Amino acid sequence: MYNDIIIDNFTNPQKVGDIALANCEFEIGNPVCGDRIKIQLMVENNTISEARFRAWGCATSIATANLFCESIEGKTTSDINQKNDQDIESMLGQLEPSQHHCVHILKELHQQLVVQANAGAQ
Amino acid sequence: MYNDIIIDNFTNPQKVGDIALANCEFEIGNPVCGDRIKIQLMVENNTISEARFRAWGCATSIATANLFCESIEGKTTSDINQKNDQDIESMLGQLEPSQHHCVHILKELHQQLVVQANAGAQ
Amino acid sequence: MDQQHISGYFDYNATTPICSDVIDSMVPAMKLFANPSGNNRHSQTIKKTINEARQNVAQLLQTQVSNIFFTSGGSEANNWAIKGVLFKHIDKPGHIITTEIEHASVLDTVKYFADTFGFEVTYLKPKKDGAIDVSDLENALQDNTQLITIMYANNETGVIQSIEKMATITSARKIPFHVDAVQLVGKRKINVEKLGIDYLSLSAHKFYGPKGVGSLYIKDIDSIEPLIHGGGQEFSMRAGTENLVTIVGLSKAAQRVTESVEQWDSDNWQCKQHLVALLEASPLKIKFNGSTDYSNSLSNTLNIAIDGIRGESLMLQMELIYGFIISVGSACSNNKTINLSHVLQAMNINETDIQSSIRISFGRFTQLEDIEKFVTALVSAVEQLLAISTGY
Amino acid sequence: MDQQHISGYFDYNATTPICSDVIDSMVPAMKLFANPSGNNRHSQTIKKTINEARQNVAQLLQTQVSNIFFTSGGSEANNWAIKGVLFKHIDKPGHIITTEIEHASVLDTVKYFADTFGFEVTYLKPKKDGAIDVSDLENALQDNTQLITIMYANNETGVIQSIEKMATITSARKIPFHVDAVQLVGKRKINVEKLGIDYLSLSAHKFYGPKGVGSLYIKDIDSIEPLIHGGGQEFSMRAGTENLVTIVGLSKAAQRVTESVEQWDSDNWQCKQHLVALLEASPLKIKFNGSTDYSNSLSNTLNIAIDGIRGESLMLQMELIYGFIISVGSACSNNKTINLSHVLQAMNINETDIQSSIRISFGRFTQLEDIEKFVTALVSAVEQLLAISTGY
Ligand SMILES: Cc1ncc(COP(=O)(O)O)c(C=O)c1O
Ligand SMILES: Cc1ncc(COP(=O)(O)O)c(C=O)c1O
Repeated sequence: MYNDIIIDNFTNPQKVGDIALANCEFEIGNPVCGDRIKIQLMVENNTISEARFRAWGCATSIATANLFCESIEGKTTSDINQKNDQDIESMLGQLEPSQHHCVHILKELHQQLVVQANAGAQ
Repeated sequence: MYNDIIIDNFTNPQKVGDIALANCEFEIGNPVCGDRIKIQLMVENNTISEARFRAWGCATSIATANLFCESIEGKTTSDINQKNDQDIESMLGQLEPSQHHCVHILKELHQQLVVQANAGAQ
Repeated sequence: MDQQHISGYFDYNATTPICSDVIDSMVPAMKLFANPSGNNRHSQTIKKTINEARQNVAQLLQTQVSNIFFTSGGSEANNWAIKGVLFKHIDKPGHIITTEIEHASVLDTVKYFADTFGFEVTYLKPKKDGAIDVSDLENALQDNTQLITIMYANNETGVIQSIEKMATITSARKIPFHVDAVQLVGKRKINVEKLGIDYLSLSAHKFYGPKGVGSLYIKDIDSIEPLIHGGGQEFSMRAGTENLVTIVGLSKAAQRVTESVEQWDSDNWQCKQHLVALLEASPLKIKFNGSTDYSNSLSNTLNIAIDGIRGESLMLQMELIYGFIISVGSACSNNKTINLSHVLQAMNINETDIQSSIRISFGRFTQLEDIEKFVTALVSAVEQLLAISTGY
Repeated sequence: MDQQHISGYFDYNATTPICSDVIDSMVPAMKLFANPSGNNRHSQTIKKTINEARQNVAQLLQTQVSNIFFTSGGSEANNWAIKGVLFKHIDKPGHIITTEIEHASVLDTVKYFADTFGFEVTYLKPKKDGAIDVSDLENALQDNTQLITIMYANNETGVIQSIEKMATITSARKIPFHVDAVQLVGKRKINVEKLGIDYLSLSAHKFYGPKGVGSLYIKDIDSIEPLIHGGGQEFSMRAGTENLVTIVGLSKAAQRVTESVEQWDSDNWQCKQHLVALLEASPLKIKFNGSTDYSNSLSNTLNIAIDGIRGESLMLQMELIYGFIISVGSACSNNKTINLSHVLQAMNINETDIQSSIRISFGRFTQLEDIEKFVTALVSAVEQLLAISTGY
């Protein structure tokens, strides 16, 4: 079923919204499942000062998006870059097989963040 | 299962025994089922003054033998001869299919009685 | 789930709250421990109890006790009917007719006969409203059609099929007709003999009885083989020491249905009309999946697509924040694929609508005011989800 | 049957008195009404309950939860094992080995495959002591043997087969081996993995649990097809909404067996030794049907022929006059034929002895003094019957 991490992030998502002056923005989607997530960030001195999301999808993907934003606020892109696959997987807690696609979503959010942040830095 | 007529006649058979001076006696057996019943009678003036049985067999056949003896004591052979199949069948009450062979036993007892009594009378 | 949560339960088609009369009947039955097949007087008591249960189920369907056989539920009853008829033809596999919207216990069993034994299958497709055209059934008949299996009411949409009309055709052609009535029994009255079908499945937990017990109605026992061979139970048609406790529960539940199904149905219909009216008056953008009128759908079921949200998220939102239990038309499944309802797909509903579909099903413990609270919660939950997805 | 009659109950192999712990566990389960296959938190509770039950049964057999599948009892488990394996060979029917002394749910199912699908069957015959010679099994093996199904302990005689030795042979030849352990579970310890067999059936009502629920142990799920196709229940191997109430009962009963089977067995063995000694010291002329020693027979079962009486009459006498419930080796049946126990016949016991045979089976609620009262009653009852038949 849904673990507490998923439930908390889904029922009370603190990071829903838009950042008018976002200087970093990316979207990911899962063509099969149909989940879609848009992330907007305010990055200052390589540090993510603000992160917001919009999402359409299953409860676990919405929770994943919120968890992602929560976890990166206040972090530098290199902090985030240091996370390995295992670190990322463990963020979501124990998942049912049907929720595993959200691990991929979370990995992809991290990858996109690094790509976009680096692109912005160049 | 066993109806009350069967139960009463089986658990408390009043007519078990031998008649030392019996003037009428016959046996029937069911070769398949293995039930065996021996009847001894004292017949006086065409009236059955005493009837006793011995039996080896299933509970229903023992009950049948007892019921038969109970029912004929004090009766004349012509009383008994007047009973039709329906009268005889109804004596045993409601039976399970596996007890139906005792209807045949009871009929045979009646037939034998009439045959033997007539034979004795000649 | 305890009784205080019943007002938030809108998933009666999945299973129903067990009725307290049924519980009360089951408790003493737990202590009756003789073997029903035994020869002693205690066994006798149990045989009588089982026979009373059979009588109550027979009465529910308006048929004779000799036509009622207990099973471990709707799935076994469906398997039994299909396998019991088709194994008689295993040396000469023929043709089966069913529909695209059956329950898994029918679809998987039919597929087993197609894949393993080479039977040919025609899957009838419903119209947009969820109903199978009777003429489609008529056109599908072949000389070698050995079995027709069609559900009475669909678990997801509540749509009711024209079983009576179909039975006129099948009985004229003497083709065995099995009807999965698991969702109809307890919601509408049934006269199975008048209906003219050959087999009918029912399951107690769909009408306030215990789970894991049901029945198969069999018109002619010579037409079918046992699924579970062995001892003399169930007139030698279904081996196994009887599940006495839940058979007693089924018995009581059946009795209640016979007494009250019309009242329950009329109460449900009031609730459904109120629900539809409230939804239509709400800001939600809604499409109804399948018929919603009285004669073509169950009075307790409504399946709707809500624009802009994902059913699965809405279901969780409704449960966690508002305490309402509903069901969905699609769910994530393993391997990144999505599990779209085969029923809604068969009705040609598009993928986005299926993903935003929910099933609302209620029952005899649902009050009109529960319906009102439900719609209020639904509107808020959808608004919250829409707020999260704004921009998409 | 209420508790005060338990001391007169000597028919534990037919069914056992349900244990009060088991009843207590089932009562709250009756109110858990969510669908175990659902997606809400109430369903979660039920899934957990079912999983705990699976764990308790796994522990009882000393195996893993993934090898345990719930069924509606021993008959379904036997049917499933046999049909599930043999339907995989339906296009090339081969050879089955079983014994003459199996339960009807095995014999009838095997016969079905022989009669309907042309499988060849070898029926192993027991020796006079009721045991199958392991070498007979070995000699019966054919290249096309597709299934062996042999019971662990016989319900009528209590005789235990050398399953472990047999399994050495079958597993070396990789021939699927099913064991009907319905009568052994709850009476002796089992380590199913060490035993090395492929399938094992058990039934809760034989070990103080409810009727209508059991399990099949399956070593490798790819080796067998479902008997009941459909939904995803039981790892997609057995469709049907679970019979929660009785599964919870099975769970508790299994737990008790795991804790106490050795104690129960040693108590039973004491009772049996006492019973044998009293019978031998009595005026009754007795023959023992099958082994009576500890390692070759169940500690709770004794099958005897009593000279000069008919078992069926004795059974009724014992019940009606003395309040003791026993079972018999033969009974009258329809159409004037006699129903002789197929088990005793297979052991070459003559017809008269079979007709005078009774089965005495007791269990964990039987006291030594109940044994004494039982023998006293038996002696009187036999005397009464002998008095009726004197002269024959
Ligand atoms: C040896 C044996 N196998 C199978 C069964 C059938 O089990 P159930 O009564 O649960 O169907 C029984 C009990 O009757 C039995 O004694
Ligand atoms: C239409 C239909 N058929 C069959 C079943 C299966 O019944 P059971 O849950 O008793 O196995 C269900 C319920 O899940 C159903 O809705």
